[in-house]
Amino acid sequence: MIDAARLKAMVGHIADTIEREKDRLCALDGVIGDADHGIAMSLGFGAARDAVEGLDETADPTMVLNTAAKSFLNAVGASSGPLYATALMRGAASIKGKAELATEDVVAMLQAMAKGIQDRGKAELGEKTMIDAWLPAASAAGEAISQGLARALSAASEAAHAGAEATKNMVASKGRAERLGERSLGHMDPGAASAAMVIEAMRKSLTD
Amino acid sequence: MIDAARLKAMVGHIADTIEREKDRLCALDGVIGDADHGIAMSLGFGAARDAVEGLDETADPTMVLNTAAKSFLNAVGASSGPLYATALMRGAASIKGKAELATEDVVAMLQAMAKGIQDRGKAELGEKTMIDAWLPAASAAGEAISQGLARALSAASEAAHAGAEATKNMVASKGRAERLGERSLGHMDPGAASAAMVIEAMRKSLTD
Amino acid sequence: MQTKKIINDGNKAVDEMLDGVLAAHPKHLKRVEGSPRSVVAVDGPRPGKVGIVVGGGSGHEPTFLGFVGKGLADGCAVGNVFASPPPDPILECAKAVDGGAGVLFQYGNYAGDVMNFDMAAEMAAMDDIEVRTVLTTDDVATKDKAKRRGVAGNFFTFKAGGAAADMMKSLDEVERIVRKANDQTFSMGVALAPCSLPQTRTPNFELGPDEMEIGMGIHGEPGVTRGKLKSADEIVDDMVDRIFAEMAPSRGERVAVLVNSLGSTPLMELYIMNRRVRQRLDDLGLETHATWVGNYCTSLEMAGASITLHRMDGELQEMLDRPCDCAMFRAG
Amino acid sequence: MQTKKIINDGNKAVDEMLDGVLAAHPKHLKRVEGSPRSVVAVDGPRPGKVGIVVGGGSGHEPTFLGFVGKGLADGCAVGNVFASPPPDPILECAKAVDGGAGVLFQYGNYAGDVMNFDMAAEMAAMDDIEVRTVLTTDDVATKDKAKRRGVAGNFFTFKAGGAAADMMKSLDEVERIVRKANDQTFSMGVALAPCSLPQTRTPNFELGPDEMEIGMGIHGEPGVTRGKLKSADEIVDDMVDRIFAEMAPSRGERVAVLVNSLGSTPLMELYIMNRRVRQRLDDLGLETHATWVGNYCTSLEMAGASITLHRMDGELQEMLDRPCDCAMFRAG
Ligand SMILES: Nc1ncnc2c1ncn2[C@@H]1O[C@H](COP(=O)(O)OP(=O)(O)O)[C@@H](O)[C@H]1O
Ligand SMILES: Nc1ncnc2c1ncn2[C@@H]1O[C@H](COP(=O)(O)OP(=O)(O)O)[C@@H](O)[C@H]1O
Ligand SMILES: [Mg+2]
Ligand SMILES: [Mg+2]
Ligand SMILES: [Mg+2]
Ligand SMILES: [Mg+2]
Repeated sequence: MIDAARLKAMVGHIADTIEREKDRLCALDGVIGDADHGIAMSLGFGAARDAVEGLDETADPTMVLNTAAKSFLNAVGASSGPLYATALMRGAASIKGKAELATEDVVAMLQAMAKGIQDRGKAELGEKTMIDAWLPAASAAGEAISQGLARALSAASEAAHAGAEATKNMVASKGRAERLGERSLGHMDPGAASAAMVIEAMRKSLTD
Repeated sequence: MIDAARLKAMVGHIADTIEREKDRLCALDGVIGDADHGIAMSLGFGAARDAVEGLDETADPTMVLNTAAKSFLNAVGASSGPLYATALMRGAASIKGKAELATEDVVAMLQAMAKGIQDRGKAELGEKTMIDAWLPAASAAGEAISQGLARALSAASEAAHAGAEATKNMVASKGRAERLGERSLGHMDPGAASAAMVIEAMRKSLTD
Repeated sequence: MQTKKIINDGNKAVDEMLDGVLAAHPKHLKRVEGSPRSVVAVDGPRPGKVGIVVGGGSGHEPTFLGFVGKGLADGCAVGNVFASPPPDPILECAKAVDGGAGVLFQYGNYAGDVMNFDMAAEMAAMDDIEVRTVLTTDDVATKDKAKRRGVAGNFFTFKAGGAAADMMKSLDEVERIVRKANDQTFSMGVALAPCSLPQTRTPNFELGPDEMEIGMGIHGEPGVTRGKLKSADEIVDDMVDRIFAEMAPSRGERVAVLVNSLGSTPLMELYIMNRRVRQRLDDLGLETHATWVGNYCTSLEMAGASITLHRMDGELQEMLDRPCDCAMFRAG
Repeated sequence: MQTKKIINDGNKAVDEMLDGVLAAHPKHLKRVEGSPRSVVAVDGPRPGKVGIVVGGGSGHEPTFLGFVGKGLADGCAVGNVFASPPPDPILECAKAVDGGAGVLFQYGNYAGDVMNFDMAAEMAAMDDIEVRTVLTTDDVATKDKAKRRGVAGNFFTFKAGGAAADMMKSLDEVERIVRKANDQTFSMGVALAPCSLPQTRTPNFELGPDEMEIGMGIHGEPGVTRGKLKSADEIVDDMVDRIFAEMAPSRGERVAVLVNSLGSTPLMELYIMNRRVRQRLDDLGLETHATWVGNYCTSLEMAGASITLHRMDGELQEMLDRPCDCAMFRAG
């Protein structure tokens, strides 16, 4: 049963995962960006975890995600801030009024999150951003929805990882790496790498 | 026969010697000072060489040393500038009116140079400065004067080297290293090291 | 081995820096109450005046904070190191400096800054504050002017906006002038050694012990060419040639010059560069109206420098020459 | 491997820097004709005014050159890197700024500077120019006040001399005030990484990758203690404790603060230091009248910083507050 408490735990689990991988994300960002992506993500999800932990029993799932969104944004700014804040707010809106989430709700939430990132950042597939992990993940979850939550989220996580991997062969045309042109080839996009971690952490926390 | 031409050659020979040892002198100065002694000495004697080479036939020994003094000073400043400029000017004054220098004249010149450095810098023996090479050299030359120029200058050069070596066991109380106190122990004074080179170059050039 | 920094906790570096800034400059700067990352000019914002809000990531000091003061920026939103501030402190600045004549947002063109400032602009609109935005796009390392990064050229675009607003011009006018200033601002950088973030304390890129990179961004983003370190004159020529190619200057035109350290390149080297810059300008028959040399837009302790040329007509020159008095900069 | 610098020929670095300085600051600085290493203020020297001549080795920019201008120094003799200028350019400065009321030489206390400036003073006396000298001796790394090196504290002693002379005080008075300013100026430095001379391009001292040295001089002369790099607050506390021990401040006294980069330590770290400095001053009940933070007395690209405290009575405060307008500094 996925309720507000599970979503709080999910936020915490994402935060722990990112904290562990922070240095790797900074190193990836160092190659084609400004070396701070791990810091931004860990500050953001760290703040989100602290904020949702502070919520009392009455908070519903929407409130959990909205709280996470606001605290992430205020702790971070940067690119990740608006992108993840929008993702989380859209996720929150997609489950409005629900105390418990069914498989369809979780998948809708994931899709709303991906859509939020795209609306905020205006990136298309293939531009070497976190969108290259989030969009395939959202589609894969949708396609696997009839096989249950665990399969849907596994499919999402696998697609996110494959998408992140695929950014190595892309030339950046959004974000800080945009001006590198061909020099961005061969390197994984840090935002896509962290997206795959976030989605896998969601899967693990919501289905294990 | 030591005339103006030989003195010009002597200045050139000192310049060449210092040029070769420049890095070592900077390294010595790096330990207890500001790492520029080799630069100062090479700029100074380089400028002196260029200036005396530009003198015509009519220049007498005094003019050679005075020219060297002025050009050294203007090229360098620092501590070495006033000290060596004074040394060279006093050397010049000590041989005033002479077209050729006898052994006594050369020794008097060397002693006048040492005295000039002491008058300018007010350092005493044992304060870990170039004085610890120059004063023993001047005394040794005086004591060996009856044995001829070559022996007098050899004695000076040996005394200068011994004096430089001895600065390792001195605590600085003049110049930039003065504030180090005990921490200056164990390190040769760069000015004493270069003084030994200068005196040996004088010996070689005036007696070989 | 971690890089050496005089800091306490890396995560607190920005807030502790701000405490030190506010302690040092009480005559120029104050915090917006309840919004510790929003700093406004003590003397500057006033009724009827367009408010100028600047901001961006920390680590570029004196950009952006140092340009807050009378005759220049009215407010500054302070982000984490190399990270745009979030919308909230930007919005609080906009509210604090709004004099009823609208607010201009000025900042460098980076995806993160654009998203955060745009969100703040939307929120300000809901509070009935009219906000316009002009991005600084001066870094000619990118071909397409609209996509260029904002680097040291902020100096000239902020100065133009600050002066125009100080002259009580309308929001339309201030915006027009800043756009013109930005169109006439061209920068190029060179990096010799990396910086490191207070949190990672790891060099944020690698460069061989005898290498330099032309065109590197002020966050260490890769540039246009990497090669052996050349002489000052060769480096300046390479940079100036790239600037001229975009700027296409003509004999008799007036320019202002900024030779800027990325952090650890000292004034001696900058002035040696400026000597060559001036020779190149003189050779082309350009008139150098004013020159600034020093730390204006840094990248933590990165080694390297940038050159910015700002071409002026009479109006832009008037903006540049107008007095201003900021926490870390004064002119006029 | 050579250290990285943006220079041409190391032996020409100082003259090329000067060319760049003169090109950048024509409104403030000019060369004395026939004496390229003598720089004087365009606006400053005038009949009846005591002339202030400063100077020393290059590599500390903006010290000394940057403090030439109206209300501060009238002339500056420029030496080679870390080397006192010779007497000639000092003498030419003295002649150029002499307004008939005498000239004050102000510089840091180093054997080489003393010898060269004293020679210049003797030569000036032969030209019937009365010269007095006040050495800056602010570096508390040395116990005996008279033997102390002159470091960033020049900022305050020069400012006092420049203001007193600008007020048309007599040579006696200017000298008295500068001596008082120097008596009330206390500095302490910390080095994190070495600089290198343009000619050698070799680090001029060695420091372990996790080490710092408290009390190191601005030419890399050894300091008082070496140890593991500590936190900003611990470093500042160590430095401030040493300063307080010499200064013996009392509750209610007024001080000015200078937190200075040795070259490559960026503003972020300096302001973090300043935060702690202010805490310490507040804790003692001292009144902080003014604070400067930035590159004021550097050591090429050395990493590290210094803290200077300047205790003021009413007269010294008047000197500090008096406006001045220099090539690289403005106040008041
Ligand atoms: N317009 C965009 N749309 C989607 N993702 C973006 C966009 N711009 C940047 N990103 C993502 O943000 C990541 C960088 O995030 P981060 O390092 O936190 O921000 P910044 O670039 O401001 O330092 C990139 O790797 C990329 O995946
Ligand atoms: N007062 C003095 N008398 C004699 N020699 C001195 C005196 N002060 C300094 N020196 C000598 O000068 C040397 C340093 O010269 P140099 O490095 O050229 O000058 P600076 O110390 O100005 O950098 C010292 O090693 C010392 O031998
Ligand atoms: Mg980044
Ligand atoms: Mg030396
Ligand atoms: Mg960033
Ligand atoms: Mg020296």
